[in-house]
Amino acid sequence: MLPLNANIVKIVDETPSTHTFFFDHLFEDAIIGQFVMVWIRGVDEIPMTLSYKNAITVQKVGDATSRLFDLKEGDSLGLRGPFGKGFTLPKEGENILLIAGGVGAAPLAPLAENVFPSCSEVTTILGARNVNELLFMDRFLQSGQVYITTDDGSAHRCGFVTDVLDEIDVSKYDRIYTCGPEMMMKRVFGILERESALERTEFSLHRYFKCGIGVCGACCMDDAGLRVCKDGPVFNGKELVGSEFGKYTRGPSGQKKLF
Amino acid sequence: MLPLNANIVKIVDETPSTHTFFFDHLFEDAIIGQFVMVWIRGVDEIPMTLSYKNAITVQKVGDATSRLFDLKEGDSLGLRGPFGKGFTLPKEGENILLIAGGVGAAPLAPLAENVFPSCSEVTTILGARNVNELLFMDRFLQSGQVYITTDDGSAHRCGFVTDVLDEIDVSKYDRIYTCGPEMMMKRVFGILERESALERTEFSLHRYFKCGIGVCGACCMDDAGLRVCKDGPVFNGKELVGSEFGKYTRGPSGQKKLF
Amino acid sequence: MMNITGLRMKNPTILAAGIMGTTGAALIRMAREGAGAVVTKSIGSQPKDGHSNPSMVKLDHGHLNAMGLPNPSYEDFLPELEKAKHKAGVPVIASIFGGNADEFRKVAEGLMSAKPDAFELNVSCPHAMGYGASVGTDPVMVKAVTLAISEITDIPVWVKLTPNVTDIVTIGKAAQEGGANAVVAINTVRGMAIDIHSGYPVLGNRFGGLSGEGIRPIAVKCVYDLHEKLDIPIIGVGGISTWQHAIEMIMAGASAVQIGSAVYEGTNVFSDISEGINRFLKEYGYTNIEDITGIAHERF
Amino acid sequence: MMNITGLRMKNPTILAAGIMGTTGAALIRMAREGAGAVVTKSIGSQPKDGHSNPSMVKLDHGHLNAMGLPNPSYEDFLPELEKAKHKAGVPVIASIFGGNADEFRKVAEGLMSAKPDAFELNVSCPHAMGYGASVGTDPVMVKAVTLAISEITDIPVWVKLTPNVTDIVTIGKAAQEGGANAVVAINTVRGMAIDIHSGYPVLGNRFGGLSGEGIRPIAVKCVYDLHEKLDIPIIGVGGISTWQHAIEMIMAGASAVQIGSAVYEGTNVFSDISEGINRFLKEYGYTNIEDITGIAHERF
Ligand SMILES: Cc1cc2nc3c(=O)[nH]c(=O)nc-3n(C[C@H](O)[C@H](O)[C@H](O)COP(=O)(O)OP(=O)(O)OC[C@H]3O[C@@H](n4cnc5c(N)ncnc54)[C@H](O)[C@@H]3O)c2cc1C
Ligand SMILES: Cc1cc2nc3c(=O)[nH]c(=O)nc-3n(C[C@H](O)[C@H](O)[C@H](O)COP(=O)(O)OP(=O)(O)OC[C@H]3O[C@@H](n4cnc5c(N)ncnc54)[C@H](O)[C@@H]3O)c2cc1C
Ligand SMILES: Cc1cc2nc3c(=O)[nH]c(=O)nc-3n(C[C@H](O)[C@H](O)[C@H](O)COP(=O)(O)O)c2cc1C
Ligand SMILES: Cc1cc2nc3c(=O)[nH]c(=O)nc-3n(C[C@H](O)[C@H](O)[C@H](O)COP(=O)(O)O)c2cc1C
Ligand code: FES
Ligand code: FES
Repeated sequence: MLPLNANIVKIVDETPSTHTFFFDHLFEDAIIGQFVMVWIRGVDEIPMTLSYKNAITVQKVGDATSRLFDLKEGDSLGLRGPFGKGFTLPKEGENILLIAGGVGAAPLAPLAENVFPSCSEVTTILGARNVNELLFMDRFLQSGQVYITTDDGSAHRCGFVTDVLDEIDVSKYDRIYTCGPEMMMKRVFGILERESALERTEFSLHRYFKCGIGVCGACCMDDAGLRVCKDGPVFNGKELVGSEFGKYTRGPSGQKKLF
Repeated sequence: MLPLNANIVKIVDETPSTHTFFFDHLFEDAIIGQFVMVWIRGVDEIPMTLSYKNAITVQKVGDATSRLFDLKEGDSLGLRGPFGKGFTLPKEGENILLIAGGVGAAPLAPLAENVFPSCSEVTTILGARNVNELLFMDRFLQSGQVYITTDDGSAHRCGFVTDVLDEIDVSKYDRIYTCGPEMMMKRVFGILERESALERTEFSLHRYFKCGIGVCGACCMDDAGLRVCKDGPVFNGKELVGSEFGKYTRGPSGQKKLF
Repeated sequence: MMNITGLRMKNPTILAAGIMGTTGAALIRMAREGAGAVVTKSIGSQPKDGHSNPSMVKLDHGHLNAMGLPNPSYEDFLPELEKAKHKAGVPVIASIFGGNADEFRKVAEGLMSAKPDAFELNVSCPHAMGYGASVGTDPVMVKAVTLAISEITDIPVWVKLTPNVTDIVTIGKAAQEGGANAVVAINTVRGMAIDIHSGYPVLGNRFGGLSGEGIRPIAVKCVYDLHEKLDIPIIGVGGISTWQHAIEMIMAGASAVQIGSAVYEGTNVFSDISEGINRFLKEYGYTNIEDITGIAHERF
Repeated sequence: MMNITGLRMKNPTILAAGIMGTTGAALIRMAREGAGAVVTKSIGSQPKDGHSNPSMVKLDHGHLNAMGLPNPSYEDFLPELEKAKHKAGVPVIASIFGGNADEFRKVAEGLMSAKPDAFELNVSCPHAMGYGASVGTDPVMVKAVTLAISEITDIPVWVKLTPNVTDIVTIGKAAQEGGANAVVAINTVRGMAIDIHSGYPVLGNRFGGLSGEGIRPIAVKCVYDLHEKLDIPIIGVGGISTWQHAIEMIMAGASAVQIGSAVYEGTNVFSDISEGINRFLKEYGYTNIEDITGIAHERF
């Protein structure tokens, strides 16, 4: 399918570095955790999680995201998707734990909202660089308890999400979901592996995407050759054991970059 | 769609010049009067009416039909279709008249069988060169009264179907259907026009087909540009008024041939 | 009203050559169905029956055909052309073919008395030995043939190009140098299908030309490249069956479009497409088709 | 077991170049999914990021891509190739590209230590300036490049051809004369799609190559023509997604088939197709694939 044309109907400044772009197209059947390829015409096409059925929440990091930030309400984008494998939704009455770092809150906030009515408990560990960068705190708060950490201590606890994770009783959670910078998730992975909780955990990953539809192989991870764009971006913790996750990634040419 | 492969499961010698080829494929949804393109591989592809949902009845006239006659049970054919517009079926309780000449009985015999249970009366005028060439007489007889004419008088009445048509009371028939050599149908047309019965009559026509699917224009009739393969082969009598019908036809090159 | 090489057209949809173009009556019918102009079946100097059947089959994503340029010769076609000219009410373009400049000239002269609105030179049919693409893959021949016709007539000369070449622009330029008033791109793409039950190639001619849906991206690219380098208008053809397709082709650089295989879906395709184009122009605030012709070239 | 230019394959389905071929792990995975052999992503002498995104989009009847030969250079790819060779358990063919014979030679030499089972020379990518089809449309270049590689290696050399030429047979012959052990046909067909909302060409590179369903009739015709005139085996590729498609390609003249875009539908495509081929052979009373390779040429 060619990119569909979506008009930006509203832009919300979530934090100094992240904006949410609402468009006039609803991805009705999208599964939480799936992504769309966002075409900023004349610039690039980049993957973005749906943070709402009709929005993406973007952190400004480079060329394409900066050009996205230049767009105004009324401007348009090309969108292809939704693509990939989303989160496995919990069963009724389960306790769930969300671990979000930075813009990694984007796929987890809709998850929190979605599971809140049916789950017993929804706990979130939300981390950010500083107090201003805490993303979707309100959406998590409405769904349950939220532990907050900031790298610089500007709000609540100074430190990392893993500091909280280390202290809470992981065994009480039926399912755990995490998304954030790979170094953060690597540490989360370490803790959950130790706690034998990997099987109950889903990680939303990030690799360089070209096709986005599982053909070109650009996003394949060692050692199983899993495609992040198609077999992921959400993976069960067990799938990541012995993989390149947390060790290295590949750039557009396929060259390895160590973390 | 590419030609489907059909195996010939039975060959019935209907008359010295016509054989029926039954194949292992049932055109379930075919409307009576529709045709298939019959591909005799390595030779030609020619249009043939379905004389049963799983058979064609072929008169040997030239190259392709002769090669068809060489085929044995177990041999295979390519078939595309069903194509074109078939007959409009009568309403319950109507009186119908069928006028068949030669191999023109092929589309009318299944029609007779089909309408027999629901129609008040099914009358057939069946004409052929000679007694041996009378096609599907049994199928017509089982459905109602049959008037028979032979060109040479070898059976029943010597003469043409139009001789019978001239004598019977056409006004009692709610619908009339005819298929046969164009010169025969032209005379039928003349009588029915005189009797103001054209509107109640459907003619199954024959023109040279190339594509068979309404694109190439090879089978177009003057003056309306009607495509026999797509808008026909069955036409209402009114559609033929002022047309080339009965006057001329065109060969494969598009050159006109007068009747 | 638009103006394509001097032809005044009420809309940019043109019936493509070889589609419903064997008789005057069929051409008139397509004009009534909404075509802005109609092109005849390609006509040659001798009657030709064409290749044996199957001559056209539907594939999943288009059609494959090898008609083999069946035509009754220009002599027999003349009354059909006269009739079409008389009653179509839209420009009637005579598509002609020949094996060399002389044969092209003979056919053109033979049809001149019927006053076609333009000639379209078929140097692009991919399955007619000695004709069509046999001429149209050689820029020298294309220029010579185009010149031969432009010299003897004042009506516009369109040259229909084959995509089955390493570089269509070279061929387009040759046509332009020969005096073409427009190029038409593209004719069908060489293709073949095999019946796996028997091993037989499906077409009577064994191979043929691909048309319809599947070839649109190829046609769009050809039109885009031609628009980049030519000064004369380009008429886009290949796989257009909706107004969106037509807009895409126009944005690539087409001044008008031709529609062939999509007639399979229904003869209303011309009116559907031209109405859709009008709605699009209105909705996006454009005044006419020229506003969007080739705009893809300006988007960076 | 079949034998293609000396490579022993358990089935005739080969992963096409540029599909799941960026890493050793991905190649190993495709071998486990049932591919009879795997071809790597095309590798060059320098790291290349490729064209900007969108680099591949799905169309109604296939895919359009312009990856732009992204690759980490032969130096960085060497460990991936070694890994694939070590664990794939099927022949691993290294696809390589360069702008001239020297560059090709450099890349081949650089990968030699990993002992690929064959080299596939990419002289056919339609959207890589100075590479791919820029080389592969010129028979002199094709022969020179092929010669340069055949001279320095004992492993089979396959040459992958572009359909975007006036006559693919000339190019195929040039490869054969240069010492190619097989030709692979076809790479993608030049194509383009435009976003009508904005007028922008959809691909980052503006145009690209068409693959998948829609190009199969084009590929079948190319393979048929090559089979008619060449003495070396032909590997058929283009639009194969079912076993019926594979049989069609083999009947046109292919000794084996490659599968690219159909991986989109699922990685089980290799096992599905090879099982389907076996069922077909059995049902129709053939013993092996050679029995049907090119039989369309014998049907008249
Ligand atoms: C499945 C998935 C979901 C994502 N969801 C979000 C989201 O919801 N919000 C958000 O802000 N970011 C998200 N990202 C990350 C986002 O795609 C990158 O931040 C963005 O591509 C940066 O583009 P740029 O041109 O601004 O940066 P650049 O300067 O081009 O690059 C900066 C970094 O961005 C990443 N990047 C660039 N291009 C791509 C690409 N084509 N594919 C993957 N990564 C790329 C690379 O890591 C690169 O090093 C997601 C990534 C993936 C894979
Ligand atoms: C809609 C339709 C239904 C038909 N149904 C039957 C039927 O049920 N039984 C039957 O015996 N015949 C039927 N015919 C006629 C049949 O198609 C021809 O008899 C057959 O094509 C002759 O082929 P040939 O090669 O043997 O003869 P040729 O020697 O090639 O030609 C003899 C005559 O057959 C006709 N013919 C040849 N090729 C074609 C073609 N491609 N399209 C149309 N006519 C052609 C021409 O009138 C020609 O003059 C039907 C024709 C049409 C149009
Ligand atoms: C059945 C058929 C017959 C054709 N005959 C001709 C012809 O006589 N002359 C010509 O220039 N092109 C001919 N063409 C090519 C079409 O005019 C057109 O270029 C091609 O089909 C691509 O357009 P489409 O995809 O809209 O069909 C023919 C195409 C078809 C399908
Ligand atoms: C995403 C993508 C990347 C490709 N990359 C290469 C490549 O690096 N080298 C090459 O020779 N062919 C490449 N090709 C062409 C394929 O190998 C194949 O020839 C073509 O896609 C036709 O086959 P298909 O229809 O099965 O996809 C690529 C094709 C696609 C779709
Ligand atoms: S980005 Fe192409 S396979 Fe994932
Ligand atoms: S045979 Fe082609 S339109 Fe009827």
